[in-house]
Amino acid sequence: MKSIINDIKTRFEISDIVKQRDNFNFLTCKKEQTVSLITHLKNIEGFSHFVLLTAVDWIEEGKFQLTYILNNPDKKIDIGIRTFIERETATMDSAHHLWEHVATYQRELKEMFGIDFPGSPRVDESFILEGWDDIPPYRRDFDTKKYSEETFFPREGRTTNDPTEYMKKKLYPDEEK
Amino acid sequence: MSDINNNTNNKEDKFLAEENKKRTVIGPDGIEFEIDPLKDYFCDQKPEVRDPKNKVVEKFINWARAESLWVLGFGTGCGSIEIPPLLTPRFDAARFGVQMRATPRQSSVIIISGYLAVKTLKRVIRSYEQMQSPKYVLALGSCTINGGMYYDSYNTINRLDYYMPVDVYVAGCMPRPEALLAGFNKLKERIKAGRAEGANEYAEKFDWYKANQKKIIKDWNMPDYNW
Amino acid sequence: MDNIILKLLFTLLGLFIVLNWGLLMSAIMQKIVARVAGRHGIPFYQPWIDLIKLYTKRTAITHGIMFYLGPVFRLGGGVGMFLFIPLIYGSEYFTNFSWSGDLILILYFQFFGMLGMALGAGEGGHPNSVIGISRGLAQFTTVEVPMTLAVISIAVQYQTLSITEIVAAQQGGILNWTLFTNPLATAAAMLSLLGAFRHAPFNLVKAPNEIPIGPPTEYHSSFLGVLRTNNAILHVIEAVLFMNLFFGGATNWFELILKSFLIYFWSVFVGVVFPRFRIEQSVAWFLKVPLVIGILAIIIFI
Amino acid sequence: MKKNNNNIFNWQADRSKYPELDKNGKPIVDLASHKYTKIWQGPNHPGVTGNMSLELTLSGDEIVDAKTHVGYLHRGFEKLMERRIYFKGLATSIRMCVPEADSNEYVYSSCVEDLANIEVPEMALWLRTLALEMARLQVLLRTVPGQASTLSLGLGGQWGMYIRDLILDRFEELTGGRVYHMFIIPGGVRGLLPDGFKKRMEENLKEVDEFVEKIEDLIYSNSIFKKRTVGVGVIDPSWVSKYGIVGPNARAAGFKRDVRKDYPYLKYNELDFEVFTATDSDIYTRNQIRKQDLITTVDLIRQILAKMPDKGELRAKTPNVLHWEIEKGETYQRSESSRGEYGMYMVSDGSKYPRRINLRGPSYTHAVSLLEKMLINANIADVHSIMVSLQTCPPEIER
Repeated sequence: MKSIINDIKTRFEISDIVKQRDNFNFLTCKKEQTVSLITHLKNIEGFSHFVLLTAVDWIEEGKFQLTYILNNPDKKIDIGIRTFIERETATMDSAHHLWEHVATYQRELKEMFGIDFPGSPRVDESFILEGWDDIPPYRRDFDTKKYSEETFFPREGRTTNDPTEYMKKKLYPDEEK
Repeated sequence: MSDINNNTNNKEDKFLAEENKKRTVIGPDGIEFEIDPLKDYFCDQKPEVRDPKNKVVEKFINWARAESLWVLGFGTGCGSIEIPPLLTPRFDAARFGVQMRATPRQSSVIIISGYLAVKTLKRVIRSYEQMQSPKYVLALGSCTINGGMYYDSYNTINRLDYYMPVDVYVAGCMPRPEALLAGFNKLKERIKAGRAEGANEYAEKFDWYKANQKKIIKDWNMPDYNW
Repeated sequence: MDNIILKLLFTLLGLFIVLNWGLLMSAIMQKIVARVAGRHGIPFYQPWIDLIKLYTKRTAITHGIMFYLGPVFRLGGGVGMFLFIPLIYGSEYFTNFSWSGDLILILYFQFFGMLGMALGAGEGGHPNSVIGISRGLAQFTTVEVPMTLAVISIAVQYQTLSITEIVAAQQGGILNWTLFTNPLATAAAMLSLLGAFRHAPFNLVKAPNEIPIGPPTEYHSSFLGVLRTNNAILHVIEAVLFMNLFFGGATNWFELILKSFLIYFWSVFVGVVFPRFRIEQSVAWFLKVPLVIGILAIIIFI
Repeated sequence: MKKNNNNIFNWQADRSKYPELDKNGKPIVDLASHKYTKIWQGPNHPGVTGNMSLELTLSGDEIVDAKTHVGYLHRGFEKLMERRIYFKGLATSIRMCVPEADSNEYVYSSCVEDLANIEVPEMALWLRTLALEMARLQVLLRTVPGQASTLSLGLGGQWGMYIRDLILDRFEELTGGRVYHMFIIPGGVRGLLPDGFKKRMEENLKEVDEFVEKIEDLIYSNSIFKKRTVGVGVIDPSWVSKYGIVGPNARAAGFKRDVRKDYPYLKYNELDFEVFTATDSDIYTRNQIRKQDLITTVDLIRQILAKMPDKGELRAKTPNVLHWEIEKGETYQRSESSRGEYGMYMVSDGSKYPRRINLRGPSYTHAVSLLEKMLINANIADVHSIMVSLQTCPPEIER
């Protein structure tokens, strides 16, 4: 694992290496180099199993984090590649040519986060939602509760308590925090 | 899909996709004709209220209807995991005249087994409308009553009775097969008492139901067929 | 004049008995299948309730004129077969309208219902029905081939095309049955019977997991009621046909019920432990073993 | 496709010219020509596993183009989890994949434990292993004979379902729930084994043993079953990495992939079991591999019950779950579900709520890109068998 990290350190601009477990490292890569880093890992280092691609919305910093997790089934090691893209112009290079199922992940991200992957097959087709006309729902600024209340006729009489607040009020009325 | 709701001025057309609007096409033999997809592809006939004619005969017929419940095999949510046990040796619903049918045309009961995503709701409504009256709806799980666990989800409905008339609710997450059997028994009681007139209710309040459905289903496209 | 009206009345009585026996038989078969699986199964009166319910549905929609006529043709095929088949040998009234060439007529009527269904299902417009009906016609054609060979074989054997005469020739002891005098023809016919009753492995016409549920996909309410009525009649009638041709006929109603039950049970018995063929496998199967047996059965008697 | 036109009974039409292919190898399908039929299977179709639909373009009985459509079960879990505190999220997260809820519980709990650096006590690890294996057993009792049910041999399925109910009884005894158990919680498990559990479990396992012998006769030596499944729905070994195939489907193609062996979690490194592989990679082989899994699982449950300590600590000490804040970090945890690698990716941002949760179910690739590829040139009669042999489960695709 260490030798692989050291090797790719010399070839690509990577930073923030976090050792999650013995056989699992996270690292951050620049947006431009990510696809070539994945290609390198797949072809040279034997990371032949693509586990997942997903996005995290860091709305405070105005960035999307894309996480690619790759797995080497022979050496039994995993690597997680983080890359940050601008939230405004959310586009990323497509990696659909490396594995067939990457296109599905990218289709989902386009729909749920609004991250565009130009060139990815069927990326503009709707995957999960149908006739959705609001902002992409997985973005942090989309309020699902408000949307649900406005759209789906909530049944009167249903109350929801935040357990923390509720227990505090009920059990420890005197306690400060 | 963003192009669906461009035409917001005309309220009627708000939810119409491009391919659902009236248009003229030229046939293979060169003759021009107008098609209205909503009329040609969809059933534009409103359901009618059909009241029972003879009270005594109706009572007997209702007994037959109650003892022969044909269930549409449409697993809409997680509740459908308890349908196979219901039909197998342990619970064996066939004893009570409950049988599964594969096509909505022949079924008289639709089980809404749990949460309904908007995309499924559209199919469920279509299936429900294809069923022949009298038809009954059995709603399973808390999600159909008030949203249950998914009360704050942007994609699942909260109350089923706004979109179709529900005869029996079976509460729980998830309801056990015994609860389902009890639900079937309750449904039978209702049918025998002549109170399960969901199809007539749907016909009476058709406009209200349709308005509710259209409020959340924004894409009324149906799949393209060439038959 | 009196005689013909009386005969007609008895024929209708026979039809009524056959219909009810068919419904009861289908319920018993379903119960047997359920018991093998470890279930109780439906109550024995379920088919009647289903029929009542179907005939009293409040609404029915139609897809066109052939959609109406499909079930009617199908029922016509079933009742037509019934009219020309002698039920009870030696009974004056329950021989129906059997005449000297009825065997050929019945073979024709077997196909008649299928064609009616094809027209109706085509008008219904659902692709599953169209796929189902094309499978059904393809399979039925090949089912008919060994069946026809077997019929020709026993026609040559008994030198007649009248079912009554064939039954008459088998009277006087169990060893006179075609089963023992012409075992090859019986084997060919019993194999083709599996296809005619369309239980597994030949249940690919309705194949619920593949093309739910084939030709009757769009049929509902009283249309389906007519189809189910016809099915009940047809199952008994086909069993009675085989009983008459190969198992010595019946001299009383009890014998008819017992023999038709056992003949129908044969197809259920095979069906419960076999999965389904694909259409090309089914066609190939019928063109192999049953066909060869059927040809052998003819060669022996020529 | 094999062409054996010499033998009239194995004759197959020469379909190499239909449909015509364009430059990219995609079929040119002109529906207006009436040469092709487009049919939709699902969501209301008994031959589709769960609530999803297939858009099939047929040329005769053969499929020339297939698309899967999902989203009928989308509940927006990954969004909802952002609004649930860590402990509350457990109840929501287990509903992501219905047939095997315990895998959800495990991956969620282990993600939380990994982020919060919690050490789970020994006894809890054993009980977790037991729950996971029982969950696998009940799924396999459904799917192994279920393969024959797709071909209308429902008898094995009916018997299997009965025994599955017995296993669910044991689950009820252990956890109180039939389908959703919420037994594995962040930090440990909820309870000990009830009295007499081992004895009753052993009785049930004996029934499973008998059942396996029965279906051996009923299904695996059935000539028509072989005819319908051998050589049908073949996964090429080169597709395994290309399409991200995991679990029994990869094992049937000759790849020894099992998370329990490769990345031992819980107590699997103390248990003695083998990972079976095969090379034929058709429906029959995949089903055989699953049957082998079933036997392994029965053996594993026996081993667990024998090796397990009687008493011990059930839960690690966790902070007050209502104020549980987990420091910033991210992790990915996997487990072997009955369908293959089942993983969860969790990001925390230091608050009470998880920042993001993403579930990687095996069906995500099996039912979308792989199924679309496998259905091309398949016969319409085999669609359901192929889907069941991949063991696709729609709720984990769209979540």
